[in-house]
Amino acid sequence: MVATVTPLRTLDAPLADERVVALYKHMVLARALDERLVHLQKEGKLASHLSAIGEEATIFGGIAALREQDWVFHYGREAGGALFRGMPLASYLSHVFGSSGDGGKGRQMPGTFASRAARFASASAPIGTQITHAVGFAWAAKLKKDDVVALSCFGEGATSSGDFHTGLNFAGVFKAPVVFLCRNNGWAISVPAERQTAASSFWLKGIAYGVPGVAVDGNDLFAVHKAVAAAVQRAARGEGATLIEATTSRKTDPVARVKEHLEARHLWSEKDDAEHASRVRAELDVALALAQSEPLPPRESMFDDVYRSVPWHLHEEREELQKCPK
Amino acid sequence: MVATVTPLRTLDAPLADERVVALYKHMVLARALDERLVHLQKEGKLASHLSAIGEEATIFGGIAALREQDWVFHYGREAGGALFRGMPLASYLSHVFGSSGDGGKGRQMPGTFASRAARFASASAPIGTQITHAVGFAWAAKLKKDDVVALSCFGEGATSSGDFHTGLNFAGVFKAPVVFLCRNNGWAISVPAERQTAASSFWLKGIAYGVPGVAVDGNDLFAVHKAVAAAVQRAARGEGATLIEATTSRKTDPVARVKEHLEARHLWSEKDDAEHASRVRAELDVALALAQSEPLPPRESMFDDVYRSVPWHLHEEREELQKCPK
Amino acid sequence: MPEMNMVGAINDALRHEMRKDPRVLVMGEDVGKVGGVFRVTQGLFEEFGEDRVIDTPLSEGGIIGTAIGMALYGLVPVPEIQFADFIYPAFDQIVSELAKMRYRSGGEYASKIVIRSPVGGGIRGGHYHSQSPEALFIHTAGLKVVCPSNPYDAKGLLLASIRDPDPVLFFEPKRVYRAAKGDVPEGDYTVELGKAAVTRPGKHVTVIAWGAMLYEALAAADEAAKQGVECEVLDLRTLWPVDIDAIVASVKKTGRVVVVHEAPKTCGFGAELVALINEKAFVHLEAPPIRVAGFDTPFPYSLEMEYLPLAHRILPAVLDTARF
Amino acid sequence: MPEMNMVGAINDALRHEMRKDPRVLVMGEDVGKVGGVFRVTQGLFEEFGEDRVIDTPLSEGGIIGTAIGMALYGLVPVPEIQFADFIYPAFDQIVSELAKMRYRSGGEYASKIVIRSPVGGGIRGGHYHSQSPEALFIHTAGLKVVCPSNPYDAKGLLLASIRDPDPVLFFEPKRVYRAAKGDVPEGDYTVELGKAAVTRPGKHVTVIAWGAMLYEALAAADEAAKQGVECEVLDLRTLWPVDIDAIVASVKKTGRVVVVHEAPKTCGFGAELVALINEKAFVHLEAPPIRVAGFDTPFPYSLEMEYLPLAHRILPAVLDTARF
Ligand SMILES: Cc1ncc(C[n+]2csc(CCOP(=O)(O)OP(=O)(O)O)c2C)c(N)n1
Ligand SMILES: Cc1ncc(C[n+]2csc(CCOP(=O)(O)OP(=O)(O)O)c2C)c(N)n1
Ligand SMILES: [Mg+2]
Ligand SMILES: [Mg+2]
Repeated sequence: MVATVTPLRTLDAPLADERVVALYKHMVLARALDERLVHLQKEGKLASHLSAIGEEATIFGGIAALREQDWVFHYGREAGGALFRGMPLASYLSHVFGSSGDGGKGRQMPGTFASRAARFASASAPIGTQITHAVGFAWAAKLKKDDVVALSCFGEGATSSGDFHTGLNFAGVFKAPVVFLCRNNGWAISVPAERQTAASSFWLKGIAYGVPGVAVDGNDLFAVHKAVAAAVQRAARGEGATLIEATTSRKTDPVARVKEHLEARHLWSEKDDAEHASRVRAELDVALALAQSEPLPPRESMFDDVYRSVPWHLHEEREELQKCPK
Repeated sequence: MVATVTPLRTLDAPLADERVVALYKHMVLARALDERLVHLQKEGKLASHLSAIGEEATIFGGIAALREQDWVFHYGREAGGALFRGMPLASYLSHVFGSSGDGGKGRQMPGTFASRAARFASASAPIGTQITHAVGFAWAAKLKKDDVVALSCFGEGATSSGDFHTGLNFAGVFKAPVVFLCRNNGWAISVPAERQTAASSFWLKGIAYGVPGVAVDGNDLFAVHKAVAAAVQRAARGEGATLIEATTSRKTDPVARVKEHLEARHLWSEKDDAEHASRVRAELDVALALAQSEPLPPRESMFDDVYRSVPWHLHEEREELQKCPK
Repeated sequence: MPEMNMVGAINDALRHEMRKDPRVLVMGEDVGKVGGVFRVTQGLFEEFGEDRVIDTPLSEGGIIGTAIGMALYGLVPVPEIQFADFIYPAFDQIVSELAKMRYRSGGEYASKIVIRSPVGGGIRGGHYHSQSPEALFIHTAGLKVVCPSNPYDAKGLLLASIRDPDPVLFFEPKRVYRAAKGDVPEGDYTVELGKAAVTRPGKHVTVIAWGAMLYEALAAADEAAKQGVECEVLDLRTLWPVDIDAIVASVKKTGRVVVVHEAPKTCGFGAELVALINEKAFVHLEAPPIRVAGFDTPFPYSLEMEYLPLAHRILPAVLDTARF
Repeated sequence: MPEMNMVGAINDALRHEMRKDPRVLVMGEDVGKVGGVFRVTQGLFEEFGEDRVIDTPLSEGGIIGTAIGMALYGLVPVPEIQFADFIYPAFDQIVSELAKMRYRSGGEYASKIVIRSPVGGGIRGGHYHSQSPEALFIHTAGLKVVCPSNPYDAKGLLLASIRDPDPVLFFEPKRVYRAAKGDVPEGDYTVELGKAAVTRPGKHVTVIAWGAMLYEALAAADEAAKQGVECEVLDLRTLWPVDIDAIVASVKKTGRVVVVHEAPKTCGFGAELVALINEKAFVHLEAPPIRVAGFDTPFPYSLEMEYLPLAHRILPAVLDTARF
């Protein structure tokens, strides 16, 4: 087992031009969406929002490296990636506003969505818990001899959790086809990364588990894509898991960086950009207005899905609620 | 942070001859005690026993490297070390038989004793939990500017627990003066060490926490002593924690190895050995008979120490019990 | 029909279902070659191999966390927690993840696993090899909780649990693992979840019990009968969702209730039963329902037989209730 | 006396005790410079420095595990768990270690820490920022559990909790962190643990509540009074060991009881209260004690105001009980 460090910038990444354009368009959408939701939250129209501003390169680089059959175990900031993978914008916004259109029936905080369409598992708020799920999922695929890889996304704060330890440990022992993508943005709320570990970096934690570690520039779409793609291939070849640390920074704008790349290659122009921005704006205007006008889920729905069928005590509780004035 | 590997055998360890003799005598006592208790367990006279047979070099090497003010956070197999550090044999045996002489009032399984006299913390059965206690304890000493080091003992199976991860992580971040002594005997009940980790060894897990790792021959009293002593000094100098992996094996007898060493240096003879063995035998005969004849704790004592004073509901439960036929 | 003990019946159920359903697998500490510390999984490794009978690293959180992931993929893991006392490192995964998966995803995902774990005292295990944590999981919406008292039910309930669409905690009373014996049909059958059994009919006092304490309740009932008090002993079998109809029917008949359990009394499942009986059958009560339970202390080692709610503690409660 | 909200009163208690007792320290996620996500520890870092106001790595198990070790050394840690919903990764350390330390060592060691954590819903937090897990800890022998409803009690109970020799879970009802205001004495005073308060005297129905739901109980009591039903509202303040005398005294007077809590009803603390009232005051009961509680589902996001046992759900229960 050797920990390897990939070069920090790889402009010759094997991403087809059209795909880079598509990714860029989605990154712009994701950025605009985040800005709108941050704004709505400040206005008090949204309880909370987990923004991905400045972290788009890591999110999209990781997502873009997956094959259709692969799955994502996310933790709240990856909505843009889910849209790219086919989650309808309307579904996501219904989730954000907890309305009746939400696949999750308005039961969870904004960000912790699930989408079978996008092969995104169900996220939750407790930090780290999805890491072992991703491992078990990938391990199950391996046991069934299916060619499926799971991408496990988390922040550097999550590396302190028991689930990180256990997830990487099980992945190492059982050679599960999973890719751990640690997004190191330097902070867990107010706690700096140096308070999470005395190790000099996060990627080398893989050593403790026999899992190779890789460090990449998390602001570089191509670098992240290359590292995740290599890890996906490695996993698919039956060689097991990889831990990737993608360090993001506020110094450059990861979306602008892709734009520069496209413009330099004459694949995109200022005009394209203005047109796309206005299309996105229009799309969001409509979608946001629609989502905000949707009713909340009916109160009786509260008792569904606790179990597959409603047991006697929940029947009774539903009746109790129905008797109550609204 | 550099991981270092100490030489596997160090005959020139700075252990004074008299101290080696004293350690050897206690190792022989520990071995005899284990054999007697294993026997009593097989006879059904003891519910269970955690034996340290074959692991004495690691236990005594670690204990011998501590200063008087240092503390031990053990997990069940370190009774010999506690006796060496001043726990009365009678107290230990009262604990083993859960009788009224037990400082723990017969409340826990054999092995999970506590001894303030020996500066041994209170052990419990859940694997790994004592690791974070040791870290917090050592960290508190550091905060109070006391020169105290904590020795945290655990098996290689415990490295899979969340407490191992968290304990080493906190120790790294807060530079707690703690020494982690991982006794790798190759097995967690029936599960081999290769099932605990895909890493090639356990000491290198320290890398993930900025904690130096050291590997030693766990059958070699001197090697373990030297490694732990260096780690204690390092901790006392304010440089933080060390993770030591002491690998034990059934191939040599760690007690016989010390005997050979002493005999080679003419510090011990077959005659000494025979005499010591018969003294130990006699001492154990008496002590075991005494402990086995001790009464169990009175049933009313069951309600003490749940809280410092007995609250109303436990008063009532005590009365309920007292009304019951015995 | 062969006679089996609990260990054999549970083993038989696992083997049966693993033969029938390739999605079912067993995982945990020491469940492999050695067949579990209580030998419940003995022989399964040899028959099904290391991909379906999996020895894991020593991490209960990892066992349950990865089992949840496996279930999301479509397998049906039956993880073993070696002692229920060691379930707490997995507590977050069970209450935050397993229990809420279906609900929080609006039914899009579900994580169906059956967690098997030995519970209860009386084997000289002290604090950490004796606990009965059922109340913690009954309090957690989204879980089902089962605890058989005999081999027939053990097999039938385990098969029903594995086939049930929801996550189940399957608690096995280790004190009677080998002591409880009985005829167990070969092949397929289930005991429906959510149905109690009237183990002994009677008209004066309803005694509600489960697991190993059922035998203590029956012993107390025998003694009480000698003093003219006829107990109706209910074996709950499924603790949650509980068979409220069976309880109410019995209480309507007797008007008097004693609930027995090993877990500490305070906030134990007995409290819930008393509260439910108040809500459903108050007007039929002729005496306050009372609880004979573990005391509100950690589980003691030397004094375990004083701690447990054995027949000698149940009997006075039954007589007091009958004469209230 | 300055007027304060709950946040200010708890901050004042921490500051007061940290000035007085050098053993006391605060630790947790974001408790340092930023003063906690609810700003409860604001200003402490500046006054006491990073050795006594400690930002930790993101591990609740580590926070509690190391706090236990610190307490063994003689410090008095007051760890914060950012939301009670995130206490589960520390569950093993709390129930297996903290709660049992004194008992298992026969009193040789004790681990005295106070775990502060915000509880309850109504802030649009969904599943994982809304839970009330008190029942799990009340079921665990060896712990004390406190939940204040107002600033005066919050300061007095927190000072009493820090000075109490046993481990305490100090749950803070986050819904009224800023909404509940009142006069809080400067300097030293304590509110004795284990004593309930009669917040509103009345003779028809006893309503038992605590934390944020106290205000809902009071609102329902106001409405009930308009319909001629006088509620006696008890604020438990200390949940365990509970003030059984205050409860029994009130029930003897009213014969009718409604218990209110946010946690799911099944196996919640309400069940224990009903069972205790049965055991202690059965002959005084004129109606079945009933529970108005969170429903037995995970805590929902959009429908949280339907989920919570607010006044509009308490009122019909009170009236039904009064007219039973
Ligand atoms: C178990 C748990 N503890 C605490 C929290 C509160 N919390 C929410 S986000 C967060 C910081 C996460 O930091 P990181 O993992 O680096 O992810 P980032 O937010 O930087 O993407 C914390 C402490 C939580 N959600 N879960
Ligand atoms: C949390 C927990 N899970 C399971 C057990 C059951 N158990 C007791 S000892 C043991 C193996 C421990 O192995 P190791 O840590 O290597 O120590 P050794 O016994 O080899 O000294 C297990 C699994 C336990 N005590 N605690
Ligand atoms: Mg971060
Ligand atoms: Mg071992």
